[in-house]
Amino acid sequence: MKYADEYRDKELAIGLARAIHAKADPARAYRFMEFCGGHTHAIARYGLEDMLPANVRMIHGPGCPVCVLPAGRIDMAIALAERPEVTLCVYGDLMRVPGSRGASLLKAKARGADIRMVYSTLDAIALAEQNPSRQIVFFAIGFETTTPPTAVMIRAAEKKRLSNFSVFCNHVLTPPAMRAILDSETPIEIDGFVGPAHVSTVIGTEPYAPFARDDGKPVVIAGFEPLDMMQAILMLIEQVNDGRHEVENQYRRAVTGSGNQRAIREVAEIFELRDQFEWRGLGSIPASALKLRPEFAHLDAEQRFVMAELVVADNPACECPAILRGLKKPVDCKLFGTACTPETPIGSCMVSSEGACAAHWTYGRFRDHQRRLAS
Amino acid sequence: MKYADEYRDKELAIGLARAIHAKADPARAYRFMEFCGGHTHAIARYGLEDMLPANVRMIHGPGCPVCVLPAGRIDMAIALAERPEVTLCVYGDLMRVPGSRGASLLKAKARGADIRMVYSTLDAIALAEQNPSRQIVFFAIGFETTTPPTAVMIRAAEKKRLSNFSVFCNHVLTPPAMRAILDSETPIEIDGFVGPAHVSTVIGTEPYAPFARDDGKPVVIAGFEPLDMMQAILMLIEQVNDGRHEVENQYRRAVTGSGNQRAIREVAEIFELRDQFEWRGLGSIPASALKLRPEFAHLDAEQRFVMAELVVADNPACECPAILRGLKKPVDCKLFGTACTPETPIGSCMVSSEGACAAHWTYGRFRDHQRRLAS
Amino acid sequence: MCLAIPAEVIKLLPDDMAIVSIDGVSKEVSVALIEEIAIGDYVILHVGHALTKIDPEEARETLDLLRQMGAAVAEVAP
Amino acid sequence: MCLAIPAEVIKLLPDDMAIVSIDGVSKEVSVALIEEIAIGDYVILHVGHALTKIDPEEARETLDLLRQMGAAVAEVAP
Amino acid sequence: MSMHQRRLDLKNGCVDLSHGAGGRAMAQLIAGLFHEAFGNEWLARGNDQSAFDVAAGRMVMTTDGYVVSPLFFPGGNIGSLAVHGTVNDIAMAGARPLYLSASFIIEEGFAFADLKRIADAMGEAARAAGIAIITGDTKVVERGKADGVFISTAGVGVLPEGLDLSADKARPGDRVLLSGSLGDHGVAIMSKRQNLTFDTEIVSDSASLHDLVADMVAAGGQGIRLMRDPTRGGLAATMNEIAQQSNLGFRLLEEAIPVKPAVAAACELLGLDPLHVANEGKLVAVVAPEVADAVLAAMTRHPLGRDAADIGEAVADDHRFVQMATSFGGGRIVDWLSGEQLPRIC
Amino acid sequence: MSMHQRRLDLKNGCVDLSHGAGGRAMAQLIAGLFHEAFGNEWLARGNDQSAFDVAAGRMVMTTDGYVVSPLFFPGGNIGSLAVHGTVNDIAMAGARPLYLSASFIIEEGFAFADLKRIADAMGEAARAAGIAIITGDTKVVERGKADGVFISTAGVGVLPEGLDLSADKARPGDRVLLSGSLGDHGVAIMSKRQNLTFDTEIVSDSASLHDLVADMVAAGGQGIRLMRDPTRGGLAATMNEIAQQSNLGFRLLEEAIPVKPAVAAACELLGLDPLHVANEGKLVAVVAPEVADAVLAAMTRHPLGRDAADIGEAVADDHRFVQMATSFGGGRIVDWLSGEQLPRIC
Ligand code: SF4
Ligand code: SF4
Ligand SMILES: [Mg+2]
Ligand SMILES: [Mg+2]
Ligand SMILES: [Mg+2]
Ligand SMILES: [Mg+2]
Ligand SMILES: [Mg+2]
Ligand SMILES: [Mg+2]
Ligand SMILES: [Mg+2]
Ligand SMILES: [Mg+2]
Ligand SMILES: [Mg+2]
Ligand SMILES: [Mg+2]
Repeated sequence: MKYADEYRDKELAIGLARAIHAKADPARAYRFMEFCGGHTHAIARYGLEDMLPANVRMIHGPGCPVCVLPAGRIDMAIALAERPEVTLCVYGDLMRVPGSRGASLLKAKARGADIRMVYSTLDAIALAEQNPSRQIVFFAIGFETTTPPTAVMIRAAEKKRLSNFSVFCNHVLTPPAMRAILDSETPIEIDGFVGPAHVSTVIGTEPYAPFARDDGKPVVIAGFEPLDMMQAILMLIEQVNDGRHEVENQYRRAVTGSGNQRAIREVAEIFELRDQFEWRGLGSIPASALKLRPEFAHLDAEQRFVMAELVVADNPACECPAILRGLKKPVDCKLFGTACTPETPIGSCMVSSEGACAAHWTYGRFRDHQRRLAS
Repeated sequence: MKYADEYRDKELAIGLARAIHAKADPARAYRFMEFCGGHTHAIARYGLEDMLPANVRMIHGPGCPVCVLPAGRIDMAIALAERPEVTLCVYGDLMRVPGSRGASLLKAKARGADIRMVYSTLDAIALAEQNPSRQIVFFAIGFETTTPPTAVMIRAAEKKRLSNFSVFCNHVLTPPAMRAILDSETPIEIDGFVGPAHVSTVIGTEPYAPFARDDGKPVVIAGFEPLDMMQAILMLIEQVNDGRHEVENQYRRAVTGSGNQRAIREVAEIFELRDQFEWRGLGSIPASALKLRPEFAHLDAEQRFVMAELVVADNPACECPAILRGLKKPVDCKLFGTACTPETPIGSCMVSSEGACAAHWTYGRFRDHQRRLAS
Repeated sequence: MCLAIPAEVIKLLPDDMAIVSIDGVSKEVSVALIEEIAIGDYVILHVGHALTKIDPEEARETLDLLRQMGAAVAEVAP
Repeated sequence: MCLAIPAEVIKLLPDDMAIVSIDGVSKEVSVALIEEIAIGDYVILHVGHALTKIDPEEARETLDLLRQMGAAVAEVAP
Repeated sequence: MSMHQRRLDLKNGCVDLSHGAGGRAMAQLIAGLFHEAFGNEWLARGNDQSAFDVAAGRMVMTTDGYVVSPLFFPGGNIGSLAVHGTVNDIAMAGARPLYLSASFIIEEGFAFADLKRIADAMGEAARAAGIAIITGDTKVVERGKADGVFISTAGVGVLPEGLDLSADKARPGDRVLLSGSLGDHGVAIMSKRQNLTFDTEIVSDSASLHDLVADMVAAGGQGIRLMRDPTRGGLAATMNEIAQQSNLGFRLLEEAIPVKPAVAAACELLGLDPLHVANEGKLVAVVAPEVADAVLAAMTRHPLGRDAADIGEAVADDHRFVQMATSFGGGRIVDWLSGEQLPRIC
Repeated sequence: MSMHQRRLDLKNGCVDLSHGAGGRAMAQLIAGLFHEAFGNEWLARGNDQSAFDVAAGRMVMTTDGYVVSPLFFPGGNIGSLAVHGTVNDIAMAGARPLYLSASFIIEEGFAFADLKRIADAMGEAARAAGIAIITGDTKVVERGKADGVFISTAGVGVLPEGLDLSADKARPGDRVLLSGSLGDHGVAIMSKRQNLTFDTEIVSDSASLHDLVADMVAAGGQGIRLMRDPTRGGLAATMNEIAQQSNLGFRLLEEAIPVKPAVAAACELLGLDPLHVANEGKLVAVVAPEVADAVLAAMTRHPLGRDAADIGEAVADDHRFVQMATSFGGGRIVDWLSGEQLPRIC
């Protein structure tokens, strides 16, 4: 796969690993948060942890839009899907996300709700055209990456004058989440950020400037291939070593400073900021999510179906808030691997395979065991 | 089963058989038409033919409302059931009745039409109540026996103000069919009629008076148990022997002269005569069927769905017209048992197990074989 | 045609409904078409509706007649 | 997050659609979000939509840089 | 398996698509519900097949799919039926059943509690028959793509030496033995069908017949030509099948055929013929006239053959008619059921 | 059977409820379509079970239900799959498959033409494997209560003397051999799923593996600990199952595991791991290190094992982790698939 395989090269990885070992100052610890689940996945999938020095620790951030979707929004979607006239279209990742009391879309589907997995927003449009007597609702989730496809779909629905189509909007924004982590009450222990890859293809690198400038945190935008990650880590180490805190762009082949202007324009024309939005594991964050503009109210499922806002408290035993701030690790949670597993996730970090806890469970667990054996 | 088992007694049958043999004049032939499929069924089911003298021959009449329903009405029902919003409720017997070109409700159901078998008209009402978003149509068929239950259902639909319910009315009348047989162009060879049992519980014996009085044909109303049949045959033989032609009532335990007045009144208030109606095997017969009165037009499926009248010619090779007039027997038809079997019925006489051809196929075939062996 | 069987009324229900029994099988049916109905009556049951009551006197007489007709011949026949 | 892969545009279709190819797999996708698209372009594909074009120059430079970074240490390291 | 999972919520839980996806949820369902219910050493090994020792000789194999609706009915459920039915098809060869396999196709949303009742009934029926369900499979399909649960069982058994029962072996003069009253299963099922509901004391006759068969084989040996269980299509279908395959006819005696009054009444109510109604614990045997009395005596001594009767004989007939002398005194043909078994109005 | 019926309209006809009711229509469907396609002496006898001779020894039995959607896919259809899959579960014991049974559950409205294609594919696959489908069953359910057709096959086979493969027999130090590239079946199926449609040259690997297995057994004998076909849940599920049952861990080498580029690409597109994707013509064997080379050589000589590879080893591990050294140079766990295999966006 061109533009992917080259960045998975083992020989180059060995070189980069050597460079990281050489550059990392053994006298200090480097704690970098990779914001994105895509980065988390790359770390786990390719076993990057094995190639980093012990004093370079990666902290898995909240960067999976599925994981951060709170139980209340899942409950709302289930209630919507249970309406007899509604067919709810969802991305497959959402099916197992827990609502309150063990509920999930997968279970709601099993119990009779009409829920369809779609691959693309365009599939939802096709479904609405094919089923004029049903109300097709698209469960829109995702960061800045996934919002433009929703915008394209809304334009198509308008053009086709679909009266049986609407959107349950849950799009969220990455910079406010980074801000929330940095502004956390308990001081966080993060020396720099691996910045989003595909979010940045849309919004560019500029929105991260404040974190470097105002918070003094180095940020390196990085692709999702393992060499991208390693190069970004090396760049972060160099910034730390140099005492710099800048926004750098490792993922230059796909990310520019100002992003995809067409996509940004489309999104701005269709969506506007919500005052507040609840994030699983992070709590309520101001101006961190989007809703449809009043001009598109007729396509807004929350209005069409007068959906009541549901808020469900996170499980207090879940350590996600601390894990997402770099203060704890999955194994520090007493529910990890017992009550909380990928089959029965409790907190945001276990929900998708890219959550910190799920990634550790799925790919990394054996290292705890190895460490225990070693000690 | 009280009021049934007593009339199935073998000892009494032997006595009656003796009496019939004794009374039947060996010098002449007695050709009686049992109008009803119920009688045909009793003859076949209990093997009555074996107990009658060779010169007493029973001719199976058109008295099965399923058999006489023409292919065009089945086609109309199929077209109705194929409408996406319609659920068609039918009595089980209708499922295999052939429409044109091999079509049937069973096959239409297999191909996706929503067709439900019901046991009673009340089931159709329940279905309409349970499925407010679907159009429930009851495929009403039957002679005078089955019309009052349809009337009860229509009253219930009115009372419950069911807006998603209607009736595809195919109720037909027995006296006009008897009239059509008697007025047939080719002279018929029938010496008397075993008159309807359950039709007569509703309409009484009076409507048969003209056939005795004007046509000189003895009529004996008889129950459907085998002893009822044998007694009626004996009574017919006696009338013939005596040169009488009267309406006699063998089925006095359930039939009176004037019938069930309440049922007659209900039917009269809801239904009115059609000018003409097509009978499979008999052709178009004037004033032989019912439709809803204008006051009930809103419950008439033919009006609600603007159903086009479909007329399909009977297969010209089918000998039903002659068989129903007593002129031929099933084995005289060259399609019998080859192209035409109960699995693939072509004419009305093969459609239900009570048709002349089906009854002979199902229960009596072996006698042809025996006769062939004997000769 | 018109499959119908004798059934005994064993319970009256509201809305012109009743429970009938046939040799250990019972079923809820409509008696809306019958003028006056009482427990113990036998009715002719067709597609879930009672069509008419059975007259026990007439039933007995028919049976008697049947017996006589058969017996008469038995006596005269050789 | 945001599963997305590089794909080559092999055919342009009406209504802002295109066929892309990934190592012997081809799929119809939307290119409505891309300003100017041509056959042979590589795009980043996400939920059936092309999000951005890949800049082949930058891609090559990044790889060169990666090589240099590894090689540099290899030379200096013992 | 220790797999860090929450226990199956057997009370309120239900099957979802993950239980068919080959992951941990499926492994848990199989271990926690099916192995639990069927409990035997073969399943415990957790392989995709099971092995067993055989002696030299002749074996039989059969399969049936079970799609009964409703799933639970008076006298049993789809699980007990799926064991009895397949055991019986083995037994009808005169064979002793040994092992069953079970393939489940489950609709998402199906309650664990119902699935457990079904699996428990299977386990119980298997133990009662002295056999084991040694291998199985579980699939889950989307809602609306099944009807609760379908079960296909297959079975193997061993034949006593020298026994070769087959439907082509009837000879004119053979007697037809029926093990008991007709129509109980079909009537019990229909009494619970939507839109048909009636009340009756009749329960399904569903039962494993191999033990009765063993007694019959002991009594009749190679004088038994064939046995068959009159399931779908009833006695009528069975006799016609045999007539076709043996190229002869039958003469049955209606008077000799046991039918319970309530079954007869339900059939009159629905316009059905008891000879067309399904049975799940009855068998028909065609036997040489010399052994008929001995086999019948063995049948009536067995609890499942208490009401057994000699119901007629095989006759030479190129037309392969199944005829019946009616209890009224006449004769008729007993034909296959035409089309589906539908309640009739006329 | 001469039953005075119109011929089945194999071109335009379809199954209706009468074809499952035990009457003449059913008999005709079975004779005209299934017997025709499977054509063998056992079915011709028309019994509800079939008999065969066995020698003293050890046999295996297995069953699987097939609910694949779409029914027809690149490289096969549900019929060929229903033979291959069950043959393979027999073969995974090291056994030689002998006989299959087939239970069909058909949705009314299913086209005869499609049913015939499926039955023909089954017959062909069975003949190619040198086995016979000797007994079967057909049920028809109402529209909306199935998904076209479901097939459950069961099979029996004979074990070579002394062979006892079982998933609890892996020992630390054993080698893991994989017979070919992963994910072809699952990707071929997914490429035709509604809402997922993509184009690829990939066809299902569906195939009967017993012949390959015989060669392996000849080469490795009792040095073969166990074999398993990585179907639902893919290689990941299979290795974890074995780890659980043998109470040990595995270390696999990602570099050694063959995955076709188009399969890898499709997996990237859908966010799936090729190790979780189903295969229907591949096997994993865990073998003693002494015989590993000989068995692998036998595999690569067989057309169905051309791309066979030694992909890792069993290791002592109380945690039963399946670990993998990634081709990038790091290490990871290979876990079961969680929940259902869903395309992902992230
Ligand atoms: S293991 Fe589960 S409960 Fe614990 S921190 Fe992770 S997600 Fe939260
Ligand atoms: S056999 Fe068929 S075609 Fe011939 S007369 Fe009878 S119904 Fe008509
Ligand atoms: Mg069988
Ligand atoms: Mg069977
Ligand atoms: Mg059965
Ligand atoms: Mg299996
Ligand atoms: Mg059987
Ligand atoms: Mg199996
Ligand atoms: Mg298998
Ligand atoms: Mg399989
Ligand atoms: Mg069967
Ligand atoms: Mg297997």
